[in-house]
Amino acid sequence: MARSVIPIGPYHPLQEEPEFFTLTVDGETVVDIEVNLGYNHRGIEKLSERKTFDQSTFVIERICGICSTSHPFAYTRAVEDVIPVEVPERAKYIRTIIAEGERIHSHLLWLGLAGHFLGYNTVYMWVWKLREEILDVMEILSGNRNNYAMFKPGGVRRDIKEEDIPVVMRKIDSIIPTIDRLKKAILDDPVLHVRLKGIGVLTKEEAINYCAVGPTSRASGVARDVRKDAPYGAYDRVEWDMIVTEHGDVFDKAVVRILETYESIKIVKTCLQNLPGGDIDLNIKDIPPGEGIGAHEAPRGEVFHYVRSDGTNRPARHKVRAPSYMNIPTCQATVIGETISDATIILAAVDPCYCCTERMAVRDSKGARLYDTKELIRLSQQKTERIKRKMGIK
Amino acid sequence: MTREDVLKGLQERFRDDIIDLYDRSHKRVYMEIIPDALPRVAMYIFRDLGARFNIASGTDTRTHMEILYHFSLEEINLIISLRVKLDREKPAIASIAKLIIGANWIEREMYELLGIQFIGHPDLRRLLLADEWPRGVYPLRTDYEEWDKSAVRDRGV
Amino acid sequence: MYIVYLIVYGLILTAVLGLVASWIDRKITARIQYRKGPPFFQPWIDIVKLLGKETIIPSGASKAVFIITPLLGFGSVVMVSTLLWANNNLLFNSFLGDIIVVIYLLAIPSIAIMIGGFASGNPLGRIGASREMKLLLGYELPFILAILVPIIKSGFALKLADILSFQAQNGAFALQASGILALVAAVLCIQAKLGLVPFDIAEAETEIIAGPMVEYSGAPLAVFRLTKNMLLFTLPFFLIILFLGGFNFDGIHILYSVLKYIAILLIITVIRNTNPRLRIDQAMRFFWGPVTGIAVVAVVLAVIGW
Amino acid sequence: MSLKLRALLKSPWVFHLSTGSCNNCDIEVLDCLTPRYDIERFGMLLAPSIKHADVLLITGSCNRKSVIRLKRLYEQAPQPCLVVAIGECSMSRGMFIHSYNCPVPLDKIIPVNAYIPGCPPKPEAIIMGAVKLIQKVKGTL
Repeated sequence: MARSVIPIGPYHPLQEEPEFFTLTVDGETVVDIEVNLGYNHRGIEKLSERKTFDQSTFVIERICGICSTSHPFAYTRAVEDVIPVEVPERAKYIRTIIAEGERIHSHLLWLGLAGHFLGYNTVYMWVWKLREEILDVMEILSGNRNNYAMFKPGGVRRDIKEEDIPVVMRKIDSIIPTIDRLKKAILDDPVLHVRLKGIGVLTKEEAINYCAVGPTSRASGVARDVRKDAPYGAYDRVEWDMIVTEHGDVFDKAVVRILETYESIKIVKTCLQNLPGGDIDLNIKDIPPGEGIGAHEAPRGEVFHYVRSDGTNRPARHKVRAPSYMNIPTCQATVIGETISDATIILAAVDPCYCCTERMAVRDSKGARLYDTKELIRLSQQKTERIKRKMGIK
Repeated sequence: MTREDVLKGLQERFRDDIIDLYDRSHKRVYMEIIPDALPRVAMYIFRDLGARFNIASGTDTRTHMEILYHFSLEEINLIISLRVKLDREKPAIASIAKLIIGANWIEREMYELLGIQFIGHPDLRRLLLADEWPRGVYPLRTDYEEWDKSAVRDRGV
Repeated sequence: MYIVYLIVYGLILTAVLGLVASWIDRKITARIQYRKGPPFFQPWIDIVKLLGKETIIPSGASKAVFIITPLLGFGSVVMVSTLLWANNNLLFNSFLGDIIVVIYLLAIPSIAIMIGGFASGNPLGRIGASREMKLLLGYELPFILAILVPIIKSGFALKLADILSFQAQNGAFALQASGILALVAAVLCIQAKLGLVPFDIAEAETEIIAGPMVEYSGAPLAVFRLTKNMLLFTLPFFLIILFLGGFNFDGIHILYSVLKYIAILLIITVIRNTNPRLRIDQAMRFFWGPVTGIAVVAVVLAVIGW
Repeated sequence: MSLKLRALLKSPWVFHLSTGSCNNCDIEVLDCLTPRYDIERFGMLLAPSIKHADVLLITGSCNRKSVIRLKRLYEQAPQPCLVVAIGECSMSRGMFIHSYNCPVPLDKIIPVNAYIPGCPPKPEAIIMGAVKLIQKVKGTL
């Protein structure tokens, strides 16, 4: 069967952000994959060098919509690492509550989209209907559905009012029965078992070699979680357990994410119950020259920020590494050999967040100049002819 | 495998490669090494200590070009950052992409945004910037200035 | 006289009922997903809007074939519905072997989609068309086996009129054991023929954009969608004639026939909303495995006489 | 107003296009489809392919690589096609105005019919924007 090249992207109903996978396909099985991004590159590192330490929290927050509090969390921890200073207790609890609330709505978002990718639109609608409840909770706590702007180097920008806590607790308790029903509906659905089990397997060695992070690596048995290994915020004051499974296929990645949602609900509730008093901000005045590293366990994996300050009130260098930067290359190991219909769900299983990883690289050797969908298609047709001729000659 | 064993092991094994070891806090260690010792030290940390390659961050200070390779050891909650200083005009260093697959992408990015040559990289090509971006213009350098005359920078308000 | 019949019954009535059926289908899907579905005239407005849009023919496509294929599918559906209506109302005595003509005509719309996909010159269209072909091979065998059952039960009559008259005397075939089994197999097959979710692998939206339809816009796309909607009415109507004794419109029977149709439409929509899309090889295994098994058992039972 | 245009306003098929956005606006656009804000009651569907699209929902501060695709896709969309800019980034590149990779704002590349401010705009704001767009095309704004 002649090989044909299937461009998925850059504009494709599968993803909301433009990323461009060129799958070289032999019949229905994927033979080669080429990742080509850069459609989201906004030069955020250069921008944050123009802004002061406080302003750049707002730029950092707009790196990614779904993990819009993970980046500021890691960034503020990096700035606090430069000075070495400790954040007050109440600020730690508020930070943990916001981070875990975001993890719940991010995992639910992925679950809905996974249902959508499988053509299972009923799950997509139910899960996103449930997600609206969490967005209401975040709106009560921080004033906006996402882009919460709660974080500040040295503490938190706004406090959680006492009268909001019972309302939030009632809303969170109201979603638990629905999540249980969804968990049963999804995890025991025989068709989903057939469709998700055993495909896109990432073995433990590959996860370590590719330095994968977050649920992608935890689904392959790599027990690494920044909240457990390097406890920060209120994570060591709340007992919760890390979810690790062994098979590493798409089904396990779904299981890890669903069970993590339960853990996050547990963390948010305990943090809300014993929220300590005290002030919420250190009012940092000046930042001495030096370097700082901050990491946070975002819904997709470990976010890493490196800040270097030269004594002025603007960062001299600000390096951002998003979790998907390490997880997307694993598609080399998981997609090749699968069929096209599985390739899309495997690419989505890593829960890629392309706007975080705007510094992605082309993995394949050919650097052909790529045009638009129509030209890409003509280009891929030419490529197919080349491949056919090459196959013919060989 | 406590923190002291790791540091002692590093010092004995690479005594002449290490320029200085700055033990900043129990969670952070900055180790400056000579550029051509990088593959050996990186291999030792990644393979034998079982650390995870976190990221490499290139910085263009006025005087020299500097790269920091961050490795994190989860078990003992330690981040080791290897610092390498290169000259500013023609920065070049051996690539560790063949040893650590995760490093392949960050090296391509530093090649494109900072102009650092990585010798032995499997396929060092441009990635994020568009094709009409002129060669030799590196946005993350301190002396970068706008080359696109048609860019609109005021809000027109 | 036949021409009038063709225009009134085959074209206009089926198009109206097809669009209403597609509205019911979208409304039930929305209600299952806690959503408020589209307004009543939505399918009509979609078709009118698409007719008004500009038609773009991709340069890589073969122009003539690209334009004609939708009409091919549309024509076959109109002819099928005329035949079915003609037999149902016993207006005139149709020719021997009209079931076989109906089976062939029902296969033409999916063949039209296939030709459209290949003609569009888009690799995604090509992949969609080849999937449609595999799917066609999958469900054609059990579909024909299921249709054999009413033929056998009504004494090997190859005429729709005879089947209808046989059922009128001694009760619909669906009441006997073999009739029910054959109906189950046939419903699953028309689910695939209509391209609804568990088997909409050809136009898997999230995998290969819109499959064969990716390059269609404006009028050809409107004709394709109208064909699909009319199929949504014609196929259940065909099953009702074979298994449930067709429609008759005198007095109380109007209610029964409407209920029969709504029942089958409900089954199709519920199947569509309760399971995800299968892969092409899983769908093939499903059709050649269990569904053909049911159809063969039904035929054996029919031959024995239950 | 011709029947064709009135039909277009009653069933505008939406095509979502992100040119370097932080995908907050994209998620809010998808939120409009979900049960609480369901836009299918106005007849809006998410069109799978650009050839089926009537309204282009553009989000993101147009970075250099996406602009090439944006122009091509705008040519491919069958006329009459409306363009809606969603969120701060697509209106005036918002916070990324000084970025070296986002040189030109959206309305200098393709004509834009409606702007929906907000970062991200709430689904209610997006639906209000759609209603205003329909009124504007009908001329009753």
